[in-house]
Amino acid sequence: GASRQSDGEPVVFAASSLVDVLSELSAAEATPFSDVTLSFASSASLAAQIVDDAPVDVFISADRAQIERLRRAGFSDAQPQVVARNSLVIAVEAGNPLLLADLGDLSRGDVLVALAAPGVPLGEYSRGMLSAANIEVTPVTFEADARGVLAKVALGEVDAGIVYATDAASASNVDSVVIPEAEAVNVEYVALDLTEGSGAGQDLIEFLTSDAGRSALTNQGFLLP
Amino acid sequence: MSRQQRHDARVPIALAVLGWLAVAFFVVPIVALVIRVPWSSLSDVITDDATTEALTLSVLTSVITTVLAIVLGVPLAWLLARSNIPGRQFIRALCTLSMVLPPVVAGVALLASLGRRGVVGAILDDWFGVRLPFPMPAVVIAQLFVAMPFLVLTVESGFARSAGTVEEAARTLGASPWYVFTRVTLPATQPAIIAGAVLTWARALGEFGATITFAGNFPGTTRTLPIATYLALESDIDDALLISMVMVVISVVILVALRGRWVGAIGGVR
Amino acid sequence: MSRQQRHDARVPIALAVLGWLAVAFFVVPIVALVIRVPWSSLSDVITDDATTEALTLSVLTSVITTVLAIVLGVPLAWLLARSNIPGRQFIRALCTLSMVLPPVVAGVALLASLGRRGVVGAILDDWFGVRLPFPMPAVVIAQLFVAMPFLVLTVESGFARSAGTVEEAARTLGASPWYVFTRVTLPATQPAIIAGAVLTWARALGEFGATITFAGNFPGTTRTLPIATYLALESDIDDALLISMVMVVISVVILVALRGRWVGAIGGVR
Amino acid sequence: MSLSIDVRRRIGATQLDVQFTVAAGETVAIVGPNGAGKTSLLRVVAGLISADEGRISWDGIVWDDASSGEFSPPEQRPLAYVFQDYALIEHLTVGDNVAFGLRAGGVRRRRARERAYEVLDVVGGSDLVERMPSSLSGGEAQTVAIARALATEPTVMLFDEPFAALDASARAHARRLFSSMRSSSVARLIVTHDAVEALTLADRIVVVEAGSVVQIGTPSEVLATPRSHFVAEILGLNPLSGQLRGDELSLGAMSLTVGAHGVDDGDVIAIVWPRSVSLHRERPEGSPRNVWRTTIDAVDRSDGRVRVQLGTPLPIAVEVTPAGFDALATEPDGEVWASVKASEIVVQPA
Amino acid sequence: MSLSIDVRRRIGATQLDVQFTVAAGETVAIVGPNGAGKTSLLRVVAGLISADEGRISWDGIVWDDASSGEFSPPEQRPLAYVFQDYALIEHLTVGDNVAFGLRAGGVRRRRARERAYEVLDVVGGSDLVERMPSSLSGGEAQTVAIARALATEPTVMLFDEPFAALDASARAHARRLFSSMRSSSVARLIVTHDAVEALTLADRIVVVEAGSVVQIGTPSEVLATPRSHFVAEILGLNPLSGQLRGDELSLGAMSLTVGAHGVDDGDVIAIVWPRSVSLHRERPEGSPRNVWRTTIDAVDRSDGRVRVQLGTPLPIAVEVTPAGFDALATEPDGEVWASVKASEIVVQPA
Ligand SMILES: Nc1ncnc2c1ncn2[C@@H]1O[C@H](COP(=O)(O)OP(=O)(O)OP(=O)(O)O)[C@@H](O)[C@H]1O
Ligand SMILES: Nc1ncnc2c1ncn2[C@@H]1O[C@H](COP(=O)(O)OP(=O)(O)OP(=O)(O)O)[C@@H](O)[C@H]1O
Ligand SMILES: [Mg+2]
Ligand SMILES: [Mg+2]
Repeated sequence: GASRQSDGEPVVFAASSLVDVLSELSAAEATPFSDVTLSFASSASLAAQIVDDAPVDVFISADRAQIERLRRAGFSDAQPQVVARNSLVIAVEAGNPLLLADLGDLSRGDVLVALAAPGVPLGEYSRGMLSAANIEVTPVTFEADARGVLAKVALGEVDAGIVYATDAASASNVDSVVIPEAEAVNVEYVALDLTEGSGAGQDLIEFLTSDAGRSALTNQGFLLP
Repeated sequence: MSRQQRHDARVPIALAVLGWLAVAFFVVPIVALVIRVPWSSLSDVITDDATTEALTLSVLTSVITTVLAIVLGVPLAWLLARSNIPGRQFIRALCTLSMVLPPVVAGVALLASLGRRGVVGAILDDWFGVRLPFPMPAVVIAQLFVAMPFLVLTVESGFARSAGTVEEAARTLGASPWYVFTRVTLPATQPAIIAGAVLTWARALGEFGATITFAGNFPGTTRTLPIATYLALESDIDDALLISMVMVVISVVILVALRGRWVGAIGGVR
Repeated sequence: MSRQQRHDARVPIALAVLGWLAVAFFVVPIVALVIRVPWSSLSDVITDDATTEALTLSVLTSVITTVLAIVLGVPLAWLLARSNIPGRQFIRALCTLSMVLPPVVAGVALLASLGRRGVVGAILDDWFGVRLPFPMPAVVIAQLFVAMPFLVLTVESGFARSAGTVEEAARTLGASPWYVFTRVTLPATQPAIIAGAVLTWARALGEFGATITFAGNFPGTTRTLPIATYLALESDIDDALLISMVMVVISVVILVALRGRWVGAIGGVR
Repeated sequence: MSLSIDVRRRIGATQLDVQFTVAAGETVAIVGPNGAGKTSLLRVVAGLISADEGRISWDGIVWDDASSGEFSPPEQRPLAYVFQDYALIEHLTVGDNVAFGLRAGGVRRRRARERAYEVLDVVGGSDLVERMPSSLSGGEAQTVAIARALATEPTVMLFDEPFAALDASARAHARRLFSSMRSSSVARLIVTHDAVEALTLADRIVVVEAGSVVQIGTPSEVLATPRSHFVAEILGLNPLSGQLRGDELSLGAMSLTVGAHGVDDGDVIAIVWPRSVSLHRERPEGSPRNVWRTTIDAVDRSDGRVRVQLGTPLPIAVEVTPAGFDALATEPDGEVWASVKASEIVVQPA
Repeated sequence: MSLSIDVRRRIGATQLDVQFTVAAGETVAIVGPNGAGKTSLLRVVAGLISADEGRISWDGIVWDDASSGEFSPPEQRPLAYVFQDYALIEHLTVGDNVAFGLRAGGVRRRRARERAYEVLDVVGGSDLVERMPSSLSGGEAQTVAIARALATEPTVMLFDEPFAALDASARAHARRLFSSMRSSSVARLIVTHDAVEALTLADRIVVVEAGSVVQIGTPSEVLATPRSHFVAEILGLNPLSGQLRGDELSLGAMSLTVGAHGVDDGDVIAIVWPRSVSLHRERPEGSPRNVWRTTIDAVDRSDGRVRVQLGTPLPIAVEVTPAGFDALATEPDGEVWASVKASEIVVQPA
């Protein structure tokens, strides 16, 4: 296709779970992100906009499948780069009143559980983890994303839910129960340079993998690739 | 007849131009969408049990919501339009707020009141063991909360044009206020009620944010078609478009059938 | 006067009971929400530039949308209600479809038509160099697409109750169809137009899915308050509730002020 | 049994203030100028508006009592009301309009339909039964409105200009119908602008002007001593405002001598009956003391009578026989002599 | 200049079929029973509905021609229309209603207001100028409707029962106003149920029955030879349907001898003027050949005349002098002798 490059400020499309970290970077001075325009939405929405020729330099997806689709459709020849990783935790009400300790507690009869829906990335990760651990969980609801699960937990509507570690960390009224089974889950944030190697996009991606970028990411609870 | 109609229907040109522009504005995206949809995989989607389940649930809940909205909303509109209750303006604003709230926030408001920890919900839970969120009635409640204001405002504007001395005449003929309301006022307001019901139904059918927040998403009980569409969007936009097309077709059929029947008879060309 | 009002305003009991039930249904969640909101951090949120930016954008775009909806929607409603255009039922259904579509799908439809690769968008781009999506006008288009049908249906129901011989009388006094439309028909339909405008405005103000899909999410140009709420929800639900409260307050103010002025004079108690 | 009305009520700028009773079986005609408050009076009696002060009762049952706050809404008053603007229910057929009161009163659909048809038949509207109100002509609509009011067999009837849109034959028919109800124990109030209607249909006439009752009396009483300009004018009489001093009535441009009377000097209204004035080609000799020269402004020949409008100095209407008029042999605008006997002029205090 | 009307048009079950012209300066009254099609006729002329067949033109300019398809919409016809139901614009004040036509015609607001005030003043409604239509009494609303039609100074005027709701004095005032416009070059069509109005205001009378014109003529022509039951009835005459054989008119229950006439034997309508019938206590001797015994069914004394309704065998209305009536000294329901001269009975083909 035509040049993906935006006309003025560089534009970054990012999965909405990166809101806090990228906003912080763009608010700070003298980083390549300080004069970047950020647009957050679900990875799928952003991909749809890119397919419609949206002016964008870098796309950071929470879902490798979206990146692959774009590459297959010929939107970029650049190599996708993993910039951050995330983990899964059990989100529980602040203070963990039901004293949930491990993944197995989710199948307790007195525990109402929310999971992300099959088909959305978080749902697929959760399902994979539970089936690997051979734990049968019957949730009361399949939420569309981590926000949904977290909101249900935060409002006390369910007792527990499986979410990304970063989301659980940033939410108030919610505590995380770290689960060892999550180690096996590989949640990756993949960045794709859409500027056809002109440099601007690559600079941004490189900054994220630099020390400054890495410390910002780890501050928000992300894991490094 | 034909010559008369030609004359009487003379449309001011400015009106016609703007009106047809509006038609184009609506039709072009719909056509583009229809072109865009990968119809070849239609059969996969509509034979999928999950889709039909969601479709059934959506139609069922949106119809129940519409009926409840009429039952509750018409009296409310009447109170707002015709009675002297104090603070009418304020009550009207409160009752239309849910329309302005982002649907997710509307869902949060419902949880905060009717949820397990909610003001009313906690009482229901403690006293009667009733938990509203998650089962199917919660879907109806969520839809009702965001969609009923559309009916209320439309019907209120209908009541505002009063039936004048006709209602008085009915009273002098011995009709009680209730009889007058059902036999004179309601029929005279029918076009507005139908319009309001269609709006409410449409809004309820497309409702997503409040539903998933308040009622969650469970196949068969709370996964409506919009939720299914949204989830499909996360993985495959083509599937999502196909699912939404099912909804479009059903809506067109219902809208054409319904409006043709009920409104055509009253409104239409004089 | 007071005694008369007491008598004339006698409300059939059934109506009053249902009406007040409806009021409670709306008010309880709102109150619960207000209680739930962490007001202590309100000042942080409303002094945040991002919030005020989003607020300004939301108010601006929703008002522009409402004005455009009136300009285009009233003529369309007139065509549907009063003219003899062939296939009225079908056109009406097409023009109300966008109301039923899940907003995200509506956004996709807009992209498919007015996007850079879209049926019409590509022509606009090639011929005039106009690219619609993403800058602010795209927000208005997205809002218009999903919100205008509310006005169209409401106003159509208003036109359906014709002004009868009054319009004929105006014609015999030498008034052109256009003059009759503006001076007789429109004023007689005013309650319905105002109701429709309020509905459209409310729907536009809360619009999220179609906007983020078609117009994207750019601070200052396309990030409206509902989108800001959505992003805030990502990090902290309390922030999201606070942001939406800003919207609630503004809406209440506008609804109370507006309805009191315009509708009170026409409708209200006879 | 009687309907007792004693009401004060503010209507816009008009203060309605009336007091009279209507006995069961009696017909009272309410006459008065446009905007006098006739329709408002019926609305108070019907309970569509309440009295600011005063009391309305029927057969001892209080309908409206401003001092005690008692008030029966319209549907609890056993009355029927024919509205000046018909007020037919647009979405119901003519038959259903007429049956409406019966249905509201709990009569079964089939029975109500039958009765509606009967009543429509009586008023001559049975072929309209399936029609919608919007397709009716003016007179047809009024006929239906009358039928609707009669269908419920009320005990108090309020008719607001019920025959205004009817043609001569329908009007005669409706009047006959109205008169035939006289024997029943129904109290009837009829507002009308038609003097003949008032005089022939009513047992008593109530004259309302600017919200207040200026005269109540039987038709012959009102005819004999019309107590206001308006009444005289509506009756086709010639009311003259002037000043009386003894026998002498001064009317500005001229004066007349009046016969025996018991009225004090001062402002008076004098009535000159059209028939009591004679016209002459030459100045008449003999008895009439009141003779003046005048012009003929307009001539109206209808129904075998000739009605002549005189010009200055006394612009009154007079009625003469065709033969008498032809004998004058004047052109329109021609000059004639007019005379009236002093004993034929009635004076009463203004 | 004239308004030429030649129209066929289906209205519900009625087929409207009329043809006549109205000259500039002329007033034509349209009379006919309820539902005859009078309002529909005005609507066709106004262009609110179009003719199925035929042609309407004013001063040579075609307004509606079914064969060529030419059609001017109402606003392009220089006419004014007073609607039977007033059709005031509810959301405009009285003043703005009256000014509406001027404003629509491009007159500036201030000038239109002034003119509206003037016209309202002429019809006697200037104190209503700031009022809203919904607060007007029936007569006030009609007054405003008349003012609104007059304000634009149209050249064709269509009035549909314009005085029905007016009181006697307002009606007289409006009639005078109407007559005073006679000299102008305006063509006027007025629908009325009031015989006096038709006879006094109109230059010609068009009688419409069941959609068709049954008679056109000057008031005196129509008076002299009313061509239908309806016309006779509206005029207060006694139309009798019967069969003529030579001098002998058989009326079912009895027969009368008629005077010289040029009518063929067969079905006829005979007119008996109320004044031409005499009543007697005893069987009269002498000339009248038509004498019969009958009863008095109803008596109506008003305006110095006595109108008596006779019973079988010939239920007609007669008019006698009060003196003559008192001389009868009968009770109501009493028996009397009636007589009528053969020469006073007019016959014409049915
Ligand atoms: N809602 C109102 N607001 C202000 N004035 C009103 C209202 N309704 C009636 N009036 C005035 O009160 C007076 C009495 O009105 P009403 O209708 O009783 O007259 P009416 O005697 O029936 O006259 P008409 O013979 O013309 O029908 C009129 O002057 C009228 O203009
Ligand atoms: N829309 C309609 N549909 C069916 N019939 C109609 C319609 N409009 C009028 N008519 C009928 O056509 C006939 C003529 O009506 P029109 O109003 O012209 O009568 P009119 O002579 O003005 O009577 P009136 O003296 O009662 O006002 C009536 O019988 C009426 O019922
Ligand atoms: Mg009145
Ligand atoms: Mg008519």
